[in-house]
Amino acid sequence: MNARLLVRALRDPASVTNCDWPGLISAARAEQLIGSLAFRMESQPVPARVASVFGAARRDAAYARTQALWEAEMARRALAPLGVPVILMKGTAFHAASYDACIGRSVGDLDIMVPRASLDAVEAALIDAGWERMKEAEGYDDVYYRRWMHELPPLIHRARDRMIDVHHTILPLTARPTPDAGALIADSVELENGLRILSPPDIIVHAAAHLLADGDLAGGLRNLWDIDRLLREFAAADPAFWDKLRARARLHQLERAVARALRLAHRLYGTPLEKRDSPSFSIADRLFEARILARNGWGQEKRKLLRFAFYVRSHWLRMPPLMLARHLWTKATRRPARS
Amino acid sequence: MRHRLDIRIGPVAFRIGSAWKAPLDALARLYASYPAPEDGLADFTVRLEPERPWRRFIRPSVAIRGDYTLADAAPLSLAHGLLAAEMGMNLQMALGQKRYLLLHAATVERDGRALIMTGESGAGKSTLAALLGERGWRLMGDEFALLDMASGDLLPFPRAVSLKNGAIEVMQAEVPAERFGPRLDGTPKGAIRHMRPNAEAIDRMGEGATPALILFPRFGETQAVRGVGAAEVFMRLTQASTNYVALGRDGFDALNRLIAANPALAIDYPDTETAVALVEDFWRARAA
Amino acid sequence: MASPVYIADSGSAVLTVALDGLSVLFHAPSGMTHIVATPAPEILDALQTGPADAPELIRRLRERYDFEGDEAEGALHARLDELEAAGLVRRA
Amino acid sequence: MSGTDKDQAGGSAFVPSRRTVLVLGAAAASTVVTVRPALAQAAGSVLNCEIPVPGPHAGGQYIAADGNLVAPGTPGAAPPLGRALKGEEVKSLLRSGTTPAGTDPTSAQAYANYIRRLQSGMSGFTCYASLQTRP
Repeated sequence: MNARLLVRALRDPASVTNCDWPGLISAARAEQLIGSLAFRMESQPVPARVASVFGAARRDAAYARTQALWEAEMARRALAPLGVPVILMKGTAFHAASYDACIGRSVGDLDIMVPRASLDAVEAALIDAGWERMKEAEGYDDVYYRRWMHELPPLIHRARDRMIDVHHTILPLTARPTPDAGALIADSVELENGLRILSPPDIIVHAAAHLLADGDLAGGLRNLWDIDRLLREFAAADPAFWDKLRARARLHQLERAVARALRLAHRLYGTPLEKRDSPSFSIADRLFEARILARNGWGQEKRKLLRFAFYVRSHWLRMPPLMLARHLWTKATRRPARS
Repeated sequence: MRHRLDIRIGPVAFRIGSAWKAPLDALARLYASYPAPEDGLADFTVRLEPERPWRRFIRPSVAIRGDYTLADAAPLSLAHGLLAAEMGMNLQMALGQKRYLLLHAATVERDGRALIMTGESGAGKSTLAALLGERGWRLMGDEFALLDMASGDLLPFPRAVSLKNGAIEVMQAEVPAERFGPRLDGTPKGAIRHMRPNAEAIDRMGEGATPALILFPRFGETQAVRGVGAAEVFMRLTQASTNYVALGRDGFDALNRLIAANPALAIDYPDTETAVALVEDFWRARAA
Repeated sequence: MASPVYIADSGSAVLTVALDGLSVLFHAPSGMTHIVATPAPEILDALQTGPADAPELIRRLRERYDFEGDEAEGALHARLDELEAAGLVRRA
Repeated sequence: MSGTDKDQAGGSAFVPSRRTVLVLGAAAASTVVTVRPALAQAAGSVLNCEIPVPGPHAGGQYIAADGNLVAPGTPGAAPPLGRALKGEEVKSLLRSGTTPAGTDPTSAQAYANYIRRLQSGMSGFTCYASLQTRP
């Protein structure tokens, strides 16, 4: 599993000198960590061809940053007349705040959070400014999103081909923990341009929720890398950070997800934790670790069964059993989907 | 992956993995005289793998994947595995190349100066470049031109030329049989046969050239020539580039330098011989 | 509705190259390249003096140019909408 | 950089030396064209692609003449094609109206309009974009 080599290179760049370079590069590309790796390795002596791959990745990361911040700016312009708080989330937030986690960080969609009461107005304003509903979100999926999800069906900008996800909280409404959306917004921090980001502890809580209480752990290595970088920066800046994090995790009913995220980050990336957090690694933790590392040096996904188990888990987490059954039934009785 | 082959084309090194041996054997024959990448290093990885695990044996179909993969790519039959490998390498270039400004263009060189030919698929640039490559020009590439943004030079990417349908006969009349790959009939693009560039193109694949002339050839029309204005050249070249937008300011500056320094002509031509004659005329005029 | 006031990025954010009648702009904040025809560059230039609404812009442009046609303000609004959609101008 | 650099100054490059007539243009005309990533065009030459009609998320919906998804059984709408169209089939359908094998001309028209309305992120979009001719 070359995901291990990738983890080692990120954690301790000087330790990789004579390694399976193509395997490292392919694993990093597949996990969307090539930009982060390229910056980590910037001052290491590497073969010329590898150096040029990393150089190109750094250039590409600069473009990703420009693009992410520009999408945020265009959303800001579209939503400014509404006067509602607009909170940047995930990668775009790290770039907007210039956190260490943004170094080399790729960004896919623009994720924002707004108060639930403003969702309709926000959607209308975005559509007015050139975003469109995606056709595939029509029908069942659209109803599902609007009733049960923590976000609107994704919109896509017709000229720039970039997607925006508009959230009103950080977990689906059907999930068992219920984060305090009002507190997330109330404690958010304003940036110079008027856009906002979550408070540092809430950023960690959201990252942990996204990694462990929502999806199927796809992209887990990158999410954990974010968490590692953020924790190091936040803990160094604020001696009371760990207490605040504990309090926020409790408030949002996400203590277990946060604790596991911390253990995994510590295990993989050596993230320094507070003394009181004893990172004893359980058997369940080992399964998470194995899933997160299920990538080989050709960039292929490995451990198909484990991947599938986590896929099923992601649905289980999101929905009460009866609803899950209905959801799977609706999906299964459609025309068989081509992949 | 079960099988592996490394290939270097110009400045770019590929690692190609495959679930089957046959496509890589065919690829190794086609690229027989190319240098191997240093120490097994690679810029890009290509994977030829079954679409589903059982499709390795039952009606084998080759999915084209790699560091960069397109969601809509359809698999090819195993009989077309060589084409799949070629497409896989092209795909990495189209999606992943960020070191050079990549133009979807054919280039040939003479006396250190390069001629760039670009146009939509089927415009005949590939055949024209291949033919010029046998007639006193050095073939730098039939598909991708790599513009070094710092120096303004073009770097060669002399992959095996992909000849389609009628172009196969044209080149068979010109080039010894040992430089051809197998003829692949019934591919999604019709009949395809790959042709290895000549020894000079391969021996000098580390050597760049300064651009001198930009042509927009179009095959199958009555002969016509017109000058192309700078704004149109700019538009056409950005459309011919997969990575222009991602290169930001450097790409903008490099493209403007290229356009400012080079005349551009659109040529319609009824047959390849006419085009070769036209190119020679323009080249003489440009040199004078 | 009051006439909106428009702002353009400072000249240093936009690189302009004139190519036979058209201009290509590299807009650094977005990383995007726009190919623009007259009067777009003239409008962007007129906004360099400072933010302006449509009547003010027309005044500034009249200082330098003669206009063809009488529906100046309607046409100017259409141009401003395009520039706004491209992100080259924004509302104050 | 100085503001007087003739080639690359955002500011003064457009100050005319004599009074010129400025055409503000018709309200409908467009004066801004943005360069978009051209991944698609070049991908066309490197890729063998296909477009599911409709995509996997349509869930049995029919396709109206204008290409929109409608409820199954809607009169005048075409049923899902049940297979993906190959790039070459799509090309000849869009360019010359050639009906793909196993479809009637009315359905083919609906399929063509569905494909024309594909958006980025949807199944088949990259393939569709790669088949576009250049202006």
